[in-house]
Amino acid sequence: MAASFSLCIKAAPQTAGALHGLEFAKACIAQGHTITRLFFYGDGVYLGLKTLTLPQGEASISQQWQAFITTHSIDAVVCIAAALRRGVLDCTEAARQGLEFNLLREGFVLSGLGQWVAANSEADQAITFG
Amino acid sequence: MAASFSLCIKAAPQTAGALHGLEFAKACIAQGHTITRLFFYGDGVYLGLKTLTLPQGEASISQQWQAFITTHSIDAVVCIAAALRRGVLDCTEAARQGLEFNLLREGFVLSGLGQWVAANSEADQAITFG
Amino acid sequence: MVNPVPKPLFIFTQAPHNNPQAREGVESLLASAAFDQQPAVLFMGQGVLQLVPQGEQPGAKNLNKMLQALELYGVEHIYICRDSLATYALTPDLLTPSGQLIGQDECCQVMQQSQWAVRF
Amino acid sequence: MVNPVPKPLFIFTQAPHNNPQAREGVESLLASAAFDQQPAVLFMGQGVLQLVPQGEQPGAKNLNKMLQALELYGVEHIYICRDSLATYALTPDLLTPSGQLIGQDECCQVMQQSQWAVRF
Amino acid sequence: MGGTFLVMALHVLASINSDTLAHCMAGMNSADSLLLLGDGVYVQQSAPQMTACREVTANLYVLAPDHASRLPHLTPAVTAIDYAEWVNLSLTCGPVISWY
Amino acid sequence: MGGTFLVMALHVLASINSDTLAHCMAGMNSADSLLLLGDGVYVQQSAPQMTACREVTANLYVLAPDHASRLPHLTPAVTAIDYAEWVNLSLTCGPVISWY
Repeated sequence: MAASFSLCIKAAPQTAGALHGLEFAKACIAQGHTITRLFFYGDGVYLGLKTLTLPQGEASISQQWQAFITTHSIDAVVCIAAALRRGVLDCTEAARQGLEFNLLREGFVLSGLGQWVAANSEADQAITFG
Repeated sequence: MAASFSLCIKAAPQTAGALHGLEFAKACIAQGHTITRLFFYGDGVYLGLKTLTLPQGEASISQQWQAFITTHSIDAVVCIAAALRRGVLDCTEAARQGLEFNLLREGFVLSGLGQWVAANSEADQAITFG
Repeated sequence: MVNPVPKPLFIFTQAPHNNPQAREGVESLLASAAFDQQPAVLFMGQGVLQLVPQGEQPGAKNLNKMLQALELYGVEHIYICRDSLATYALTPDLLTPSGQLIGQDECCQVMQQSQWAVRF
Repeated sequence: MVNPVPKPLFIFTQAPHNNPQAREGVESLLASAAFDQQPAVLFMGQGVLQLVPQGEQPGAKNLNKMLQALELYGVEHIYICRDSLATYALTPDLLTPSGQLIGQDECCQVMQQSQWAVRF
Repeated sequence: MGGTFLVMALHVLASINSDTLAHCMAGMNSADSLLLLGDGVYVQQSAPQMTACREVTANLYVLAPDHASRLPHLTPAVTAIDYAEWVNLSLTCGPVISWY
Repeated sequence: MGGTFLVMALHVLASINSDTLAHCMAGMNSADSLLLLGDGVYVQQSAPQMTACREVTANLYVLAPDHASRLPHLTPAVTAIDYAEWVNLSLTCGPVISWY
């Protein structure tokens, strides 16, 4: 029976948790389940930073997340408070500081913690990675 | 007698280590010692990210580091490999990716690990924070 | 002693200062309370140190002050691991906020009976 | 058994995978060696797990492979805490690279006699 | 404390830090399950830690790809599962609690 | 192992994780000094950890501002020093080794 999952990624890009979350999310979709929402919190907000740059030959977990999110049109929210604190600004937040750029990867949006706790209580299962 | 210090900050902006490094560096200067070099490594490279945004009333440790560095004209190097991996790009690195901005705070420069190990062996004392 | 109906549970196991985790835990707990989810919170291990009143540091958020507002936000179930208090030589009278001291078996029940649980 | 003249010391105490720290430790050790500083390295605690050969993960750097290049880079002093090996049920024959097994007193001497020391 | 709401939890352990392991164990009993993953797979290499796990519950799992990348020379000491099985496991339990 | 190069180290402990503390202690003897700072000041609250420290060395310090922000209700159990004194201490020892 199809179930719904709310997933929170608190793990930084170079850590095991970021990969666990991605592979778990892929397995959910592969089995016909739905993902209510992805919520990026703590150091997980760096997964939405589009300037991460890896040496040739190394896979970018951040790009893999983005590809997964856009392919399956998943609601991917980056915690706005955690993101500001860490410098991950979208257009709007950058403009607020007189800066003209967007550091947030396409497919991700900034929003509040309410998005997370609401999704956790709606979904059949809520899991945190990191 | 005046001594020279090589300081490495591996601690992320919101952690105790980032503050310890700053206060220690201030105390060095206040006592007439010199700082051979500051080297920002690991999550310490985020201290050079100019988009960190804190709520009103909270002190920005990143701005405090910048003020200290520029006031005393201290050589402040951010590890280039660690910075790229974390998305902290200067003009040159951003341009390499077709982006037209600079995320590195004024006063900091990107350079290699050799800058750190060389400073450690030159200075009278080498200390790591974080 | 536990919530009769499954509710969210926030488990805090980190010392208060060394990283933003502890603070981000408290902020998400408050968000859950604001959404009227009636979350419970369990302090264990180094997390009990968050309950010790802290001195003021200019420009820094005082985590313990934030915790003192829990009841104001409607967080009614505050559990504290008794063994962890002993580890850090803390007595209940020192703690702000205070809470219900529970043993290991009860910690386990609190977790099992939660609707969903996150650890910071 | 230790370097006769003080040299840099890199102390590795982290498990190989969970964060970038372990890798950034190895990269800085290699930088020190490349500058002909003749650094020593000490594996202790969970750090000894870095010496266990790892399976390949596509797109990920294999930390143990990097360590196998240490001798090539001229890192001659590789110390391994004997007690930590026992903790993780590891035998010296399994480890790549191998190194000199030392006890707690010697760990202490290696640290005291270093020119400067960093821990990852 | 009636059994009505007593559903087992799935604890997910991705660390071998002593404190993290101790916290995780302190919140478990024999009705719960434990999945080792990330650097948590190394718990299998520590006899005292493994004994502690077995004393708490018999429902022990390890994430197969993480075991293969970290301990390729060893057969898993507990039931190896893949991500699909982890998803299924999470749907047969109460809360999933992560310890990184 | 002649005494010529045997200079004491200053260990800087900013954590109360059991493993970090154990590693730090394992590398120390009575010729070394230990400075508690950051969340390491809470080591003073743990009788077994404090005993372990005292058994290793008598040269124990705590960073005064960190003590004041974390344990304002308590008198330091070891010598409290400020940043200026920490700078001086670091110039009278061999390597400074940080444990965060």
